[in-house]
Amino acid sequence: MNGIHDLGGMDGFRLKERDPDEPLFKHEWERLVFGSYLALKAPWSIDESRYGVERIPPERYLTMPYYARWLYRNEQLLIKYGLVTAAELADAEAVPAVAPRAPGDRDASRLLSGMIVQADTTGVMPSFAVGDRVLVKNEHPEGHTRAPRYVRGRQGVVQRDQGVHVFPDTNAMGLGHKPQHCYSVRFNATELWGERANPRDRVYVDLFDDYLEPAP
Amino acid sequence: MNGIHDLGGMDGFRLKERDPDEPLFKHEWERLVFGSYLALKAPWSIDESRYGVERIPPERYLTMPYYARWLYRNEQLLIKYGLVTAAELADAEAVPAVAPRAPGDRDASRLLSGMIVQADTTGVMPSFAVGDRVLVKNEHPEGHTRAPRYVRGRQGVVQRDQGVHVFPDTNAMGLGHKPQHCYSVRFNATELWGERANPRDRVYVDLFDDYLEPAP
Amino acid sequence: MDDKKVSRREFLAKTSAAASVTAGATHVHSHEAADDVQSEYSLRARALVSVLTKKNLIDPATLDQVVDYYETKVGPHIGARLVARSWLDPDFKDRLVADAGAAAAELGISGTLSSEFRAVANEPGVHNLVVCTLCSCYPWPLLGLPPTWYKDTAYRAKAVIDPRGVLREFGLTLDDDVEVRVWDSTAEVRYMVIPERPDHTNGLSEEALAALVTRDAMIGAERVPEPVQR
Amino acid sequence: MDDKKVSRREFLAKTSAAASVTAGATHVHSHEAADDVQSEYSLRARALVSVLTKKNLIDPATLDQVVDYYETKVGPHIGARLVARSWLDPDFKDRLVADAGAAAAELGISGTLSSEFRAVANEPGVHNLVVCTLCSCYPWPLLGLPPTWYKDTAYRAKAVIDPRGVLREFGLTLDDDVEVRVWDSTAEVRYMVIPERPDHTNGLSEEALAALVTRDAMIGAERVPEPVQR
Repeated sequence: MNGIHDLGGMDGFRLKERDPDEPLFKHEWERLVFGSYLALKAPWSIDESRYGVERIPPERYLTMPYYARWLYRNEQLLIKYGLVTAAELADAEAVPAVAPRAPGDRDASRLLSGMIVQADTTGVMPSFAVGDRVLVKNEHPEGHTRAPRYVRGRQGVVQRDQGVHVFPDTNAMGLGHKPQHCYSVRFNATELWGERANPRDRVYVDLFDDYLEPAP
Repeated sequence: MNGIHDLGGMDGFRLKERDPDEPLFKHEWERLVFGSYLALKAPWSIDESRYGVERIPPERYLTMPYYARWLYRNEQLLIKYGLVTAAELADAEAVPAVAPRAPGDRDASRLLSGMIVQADTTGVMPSFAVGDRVLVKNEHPEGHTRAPRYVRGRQGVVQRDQGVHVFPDTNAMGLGHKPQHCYSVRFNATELWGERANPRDRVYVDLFDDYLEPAP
Repeated sequence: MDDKKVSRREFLAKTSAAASVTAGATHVHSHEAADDVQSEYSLRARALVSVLTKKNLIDPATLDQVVDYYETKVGPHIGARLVARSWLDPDFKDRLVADAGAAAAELGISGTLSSEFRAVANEPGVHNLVVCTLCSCYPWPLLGLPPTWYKDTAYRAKAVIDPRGVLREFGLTLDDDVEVRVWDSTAEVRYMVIPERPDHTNGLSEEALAALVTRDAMIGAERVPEPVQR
Repeated sequence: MDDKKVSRREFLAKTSAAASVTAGATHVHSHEAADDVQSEYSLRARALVSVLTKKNLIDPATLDQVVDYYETKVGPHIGARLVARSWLDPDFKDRLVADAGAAAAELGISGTLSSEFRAVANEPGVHNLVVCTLCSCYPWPLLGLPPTWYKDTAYRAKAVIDPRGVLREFGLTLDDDVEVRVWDSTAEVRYMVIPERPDHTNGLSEEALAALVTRDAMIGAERVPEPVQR
């Protein structure tokens, strides 16, 4: 979707100051949102999780602090998958506790990896090789995609083959893994931004096979 | 600028209901904002006036009601041109009244036209003719522009010459009228939006000579 | 990860259902409705008018006249006259399509000198829709001030990428083989739509026909309704 | 209309000065700061954790361990070790650039199996900057959780179109003839920058070098500062 999250190239925002001493979590609720999400064995993929954030209404997206977006997404996905109900969230006191089961996997370093599906690479061939000139298709899918608007219709050069990965556009929508090669594509900044850019500058974007076609 | 105002093609917003009986102004302050702006003999052009709205910070732009954007813009431009000060707006009571001058032009139908500069068309030749295939340059100026992002880098056909007009990109920035031809350019919806569009559909956009080059 | 195939339509339906269930619970603030925000705008607007008046930058009588002009003199009834006339007089329709400002001037309609105006005609197999994606450009002298939905972000965002979806939400489902023409008002040219004349209007006077023409039909957001049967 | 020429830079400076003058007067609401918003988030977060716990969907001990892991175990000190080692051992640097995950594993750093990691090296005439325009992708196992400015809309918007302007605001003005390489983390590959080794660091140990390396330098937002003279 051409969502508000697709911010690359937008003007008018003001940079936040860098604070080398800021805490990871400014408020206790942020800690709870982060920790509970990672502690959960979520039945959805990281792609659907990102799509959940993207569908926050634009005017709210821009005013929400970072972890408020997570909170919104977590609520929506838990409800969608039937793990909790809106009524339960509205009246948590009234929810009865079930007897605790055996504790799960507590290796924090591994919790996140469960959401990233390792693709089945069997027989998946690359359409492009390092050095190929490619054109990013000008597609505007209604669902999740990881081809930002600012590269669509623009030409670049394949700089590295990043291997085979699950395709976010289908995986986020429950439409299958569709494993395929992903490439680091190098764009001249002037190809993306015209005269505004310094001709020396380059932007590297990781793009999936399905986003690309040979440059004409 | 690639501002938040450049909304064409964005997903995630929800349409407002159509209300055939809504009043022109829902609140008295809206009436005041509208009326005072039109009653003013503004020293700026309509282009600079639009640019004033575009520079509202994005997160505020999306949450502001329509006439609140006008109010913000009016305050900013009046201050920029030295007609009022922020201090005066903050304490209007303290501002002394000057003796009234003779009443100005009260023909309401003509008030707005003062902001639209009629271009000097002498010797301004069109670069394109009806039927020409054109490419919208992929430029991303920092200042005001009326070439929406969704047509940049895309190809269309000149459908009508709209005559000579002042160039908004320079006029809004105080950089001159730069009068030039403006064209109605017809785009296939699929050229703009790919597979998402119905192949029968067309989008017509009025684009200035400087935005265009011959299609390759 | 469950790899079961779900159709995109089903998926979208499910997720938007979930969203609406919690819309109440999770919506932190509705700005436009908040009274304190309205009162802040009100204070600022009053201060602005007061300062402009005291400094003699505006004449309050002009302010009132301007508002009165748009509230009572200009409005969709003007465009409706043009449409009704065009239904009765094919030559007038041709002139309206060629140069809407000049055609309006024929009927004594003023205020069309500063911009150019174009009327685009619906016909069998062609539907026109007007938008201003960048701000809120609209043919004021012909239709008055634009409605809220037209100025709203959602319409500006969707009209160019999904005009059929917009029209569907507005209650008008077009066949796939109708050509939709969207007009994005990006320069000093203003557009209005000449809607199709409804059936069962034979013998109606120009005035009676004009009374049928809605504002939204002249933007392309709906068809002109059939006259009510008595 | 005054047609006097004003340079674009002058114009922008003037208008932004005007904007800052009224910023206080015209700013209706600062959401993030508002206490009632924080308390609404807090209520919702507590309700969420309570329901998940009661329904045995999370183990509260796991929640604590996860938070503790990111607050105390993982952080920029890991990336700093890799950078310091790469400054001392050119072969290691080659391996780090080729496959940062594998190079990290050599030093016993875990958590790098699920994604791919790339280290991109600054050098004379080349400056690298990492961003995620679409969300907030970041090499957690190497640098910990990202700072607020990195996740913020403004950085995500500007880094790709105006990296030099971003760096200037951050205090680093690059010569026009330096090549800026921006890395947008749009897939499951995560990037970190190997900054240039500062002068006057000869003879420092790997530990002492690592202590110089800042988080922001490993994103490309700044240079590694010279060691403080004693």
